[in-house]
Amino acid sequence: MKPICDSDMIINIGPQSPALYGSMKLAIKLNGEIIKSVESVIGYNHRGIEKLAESLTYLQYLPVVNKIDYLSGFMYMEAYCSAVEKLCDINVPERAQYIRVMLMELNRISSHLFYLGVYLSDLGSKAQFYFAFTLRDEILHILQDICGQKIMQNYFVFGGVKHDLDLNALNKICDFCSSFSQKVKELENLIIDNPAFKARTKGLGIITKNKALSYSLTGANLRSAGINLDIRKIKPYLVYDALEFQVPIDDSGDCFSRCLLRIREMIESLKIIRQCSRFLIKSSGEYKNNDVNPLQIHPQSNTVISHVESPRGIISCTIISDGSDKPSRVKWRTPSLYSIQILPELLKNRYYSDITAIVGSLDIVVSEADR
Amino acid sequence: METEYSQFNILNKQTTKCGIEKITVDKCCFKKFISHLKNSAEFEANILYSVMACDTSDCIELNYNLFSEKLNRYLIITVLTDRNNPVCDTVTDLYKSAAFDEREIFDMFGVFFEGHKNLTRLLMPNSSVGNPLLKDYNFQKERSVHYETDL
Amino acid sequence: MSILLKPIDTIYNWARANSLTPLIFAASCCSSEILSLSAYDNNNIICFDNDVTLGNPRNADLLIVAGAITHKNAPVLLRLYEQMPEQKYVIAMGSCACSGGVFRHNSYTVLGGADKIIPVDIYLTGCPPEPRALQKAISKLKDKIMAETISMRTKYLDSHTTDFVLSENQEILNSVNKQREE
Amino acid sequence: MEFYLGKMILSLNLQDYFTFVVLYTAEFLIILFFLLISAFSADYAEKYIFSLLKKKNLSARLNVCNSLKILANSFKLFFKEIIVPDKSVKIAFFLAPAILLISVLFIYSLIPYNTDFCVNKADSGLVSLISLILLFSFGITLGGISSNSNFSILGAMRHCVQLISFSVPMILTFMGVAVLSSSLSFPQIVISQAKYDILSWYIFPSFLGFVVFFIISSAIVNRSPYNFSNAKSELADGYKTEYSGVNLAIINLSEFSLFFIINMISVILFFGGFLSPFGVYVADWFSAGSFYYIILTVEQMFWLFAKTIFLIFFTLLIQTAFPRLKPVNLASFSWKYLIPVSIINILIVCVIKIVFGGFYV
Repeated sequence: MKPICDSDMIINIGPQSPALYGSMKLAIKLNGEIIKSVESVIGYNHRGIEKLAESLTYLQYLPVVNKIDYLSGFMYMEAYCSAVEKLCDINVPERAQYIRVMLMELNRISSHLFYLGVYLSDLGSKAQFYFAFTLRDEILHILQDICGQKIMQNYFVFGGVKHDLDLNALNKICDFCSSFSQKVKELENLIIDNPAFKARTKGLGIITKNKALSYSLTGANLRSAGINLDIRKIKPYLVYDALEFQVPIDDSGDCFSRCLLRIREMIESLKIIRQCSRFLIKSSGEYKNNDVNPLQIHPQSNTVISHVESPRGIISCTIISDGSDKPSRVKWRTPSLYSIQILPELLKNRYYSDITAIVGSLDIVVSEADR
Repeated sequence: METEYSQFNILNKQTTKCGIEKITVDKCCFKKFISHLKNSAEFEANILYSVMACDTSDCIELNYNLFSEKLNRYLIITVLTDRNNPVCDTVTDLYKSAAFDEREIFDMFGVFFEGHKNLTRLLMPNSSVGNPLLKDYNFQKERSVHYETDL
Repeated sequence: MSILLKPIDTIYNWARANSLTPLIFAASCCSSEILSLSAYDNNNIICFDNDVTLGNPRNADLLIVAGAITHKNAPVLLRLYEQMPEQKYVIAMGSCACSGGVFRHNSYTVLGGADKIIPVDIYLTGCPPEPRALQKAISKLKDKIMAETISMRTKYLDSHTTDFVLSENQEILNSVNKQREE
Repeated sequence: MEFYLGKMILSLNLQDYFTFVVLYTAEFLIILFFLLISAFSADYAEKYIFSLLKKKNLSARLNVCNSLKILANSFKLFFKEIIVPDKSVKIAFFLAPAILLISVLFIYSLIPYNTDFCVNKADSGLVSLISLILLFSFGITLGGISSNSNFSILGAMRHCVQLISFSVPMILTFMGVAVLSSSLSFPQIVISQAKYDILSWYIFPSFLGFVVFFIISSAIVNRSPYNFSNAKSELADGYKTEYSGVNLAIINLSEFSLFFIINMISVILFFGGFLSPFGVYVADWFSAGSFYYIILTVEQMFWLFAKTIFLIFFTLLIQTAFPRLKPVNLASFSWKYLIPVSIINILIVCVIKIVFGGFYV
């Protein structure tokens, strides 16, 4: 039997741990309940997606893209499609742009709901988990009606979307918006006004401005530290400059504010969806650039970068082409990779029971970091 | 801008298709150049977005994607390293986010970063052989299974 | 003899089929579908234990492999399988766990299906399969359990050891054994 | 139990010995039956609450068959392979589940189910209850430390923190009840609440005591929001991580039944135990006789179980909606708030006992 006290205890959380939904290892050195040092090991789910691009054509690579992150498939599709569109000078019709924006925002809401549910269930409370997942399922069923798949939607193509949205689907989305605005308030009451949740998360895992910038955090993790950086505002892609929405921002930088910001973001996304659906019901037009033949894409040798604001931060896709029908190199910038890096600093000298509160609040998807 | 940066031995300067400046710097003074960009008022590059490596036929190209949050400016610094003996200076002391990026490039391309504190493989198992993202990586030869003792 | 064993078999199989406790080997997409199954399955299919977690290998008798098996991941999967007490069952969920899926093509990390490491009872394809499909797969597994008899228990256990599977892939077996000796 | 041992030694002639064996076996079986019933019903109640929270239209609501799930699970675990960790302390590893089960069985023997049926009518009921609860905690700690896993050791350590936090306020609340009833034996505590029916329940004079006991009761049984020692998302299964097979079945069974019994004890201490809240029984309509006694027994058991299940419902509702707290939170909360409140409770109870002495028998 080991002696209990005196020496440091090394405890490995993961690679398959009940606390982390994904395979990541945290090797933790404990002294009693206090964490002395943390080392994070990733790569258990490395599937070689970047290398895969070199042996597939531009179109063949498209369905692989959304498997990088299972919670925000649309964002990755958009990043890849817009990079290829820049490469080949394809322009996207306005209606297709609105459809893309609307679906991406729906995806953002579903991803945040997943985050809230899993975070609260990690902390040990289940009512919120069931509530959030029931709501998420409604969104996924709408997406399934539109695209034919629940999670891995291959709906975006170069120069538009695969097929047009019909009025039936739009009505469903409108119905969802009206019911969701009420339910998100309920969810906010369940989470934000919960005294035990406040006790667990307030003042915990504080990320300062400089630390956030130096670790290259993006998305809500950065915005909770008081820096207003949103690609949708500073470098608008698609039709985001024509839409009205705010970027919620907070300056406390703790776990509580990270959770709060994501709930606020859902409300802003709802605004965008409403505007888009209003436009789509009124107008009609091409949903796809018909000049494009996706089977024959032969761009000249060039380098393009596209940025997309995903639920977890900024995704960027860099494509280097060499004149053939296959990309020479595709590089993905995935925000979760940078969130994992900050963990050792946040967890040091904290209690062991703070691990779930801190790791959960950063919204890490390990398969996204591993690629 | 050119007059000011003349001391840094800039090899090439171009604008890419989507309107991003790309500056190629000599290997010896690129770190000085990046720290200059980080501290100068003209370009406060306070975020290192990502570090990307690319295997061209004669050299390994490292792209440092810098971003200035205040000025909303985006810049790519390119460094070329020798393909047979790829060595480069680390930037982890300037940007902490570079630590994982550099480990990944060490893993995938075999570029050795001088001054990096923990330069081990990031994504592949420690016992694996070869650098998979190099163009001449042989699938059949180096695909044999190696298991780590430490899970 | 078989007439005498029949009532025992019925009770034994009923107890095992109706209390399948899962251990989830979560790597990627499919784990989110398992979570959403646990969110609206009213404990009818498997014991999710009300805590929404991946489970504990000592307690589990059903291993759901969800996600691609990579070289870094494979020893973890093998160890989890060996930590589970006998009698255990395995469901390979999703294309990645069945065969390697889209990643198998010319890949330097993805090993292929889960059946290269551990014996698999039920293959469930789809990318990712829906929660209802998982429900169907588990009910198929229940049928399989109900058809077993207690007299064939030892024979069954032999066919569910990893050596049985790995004999095809002697290379992996050797390296794993070497690792165990160290 | 010393009560019985003494009786045994006194009457060692053969004929009596035989009857005693039959009697004790019967009593043991009855207790075991109650233990199983309570474990199943606690599990069923928990599952029912969760099914309320889940999506309604997908599959049918919880049916009776699902309550048999825990039966199937226990039955299955008896046949499963028992894995013993290599470096564990073998004797302690196997002793721990036995200690848990024995301590729970002994607690069950203390409970008065109706006016007559109480296996162990010891005068020192409350004191033995305290020692048995501490024995249960000892079993958990022993099991955690002996199984040689870091998760288990952490779980056991956390349970020790929990033990330090809950035991003092628990004893202080018991003292309030002892003052009110002028007795330590459970049957006496229940009967002393009978005088003015619902008005003379101890919930009114020692309301603060009830609140304190309600809070710490979930800490005693390792349940949310104080489930640090088996926090799934942090420590896998905590102290029982390495247990499998029949050992695990015994641990689960004793945990569930302790959860039930703790609520039953708070019913006995504060809600008049098996007494009807209105002071009238259906059995009163019948003339005295064996039939009267049967009806009365059933009715009193009904009230005991009904009150307990009502209380369990509230406990579970709180458990679903609140995240888990930290071990540090419980310790500081206990020493800063619960102990002062329970001391104030004793003072209030003493004043009430002096002023309204005749109100309680």
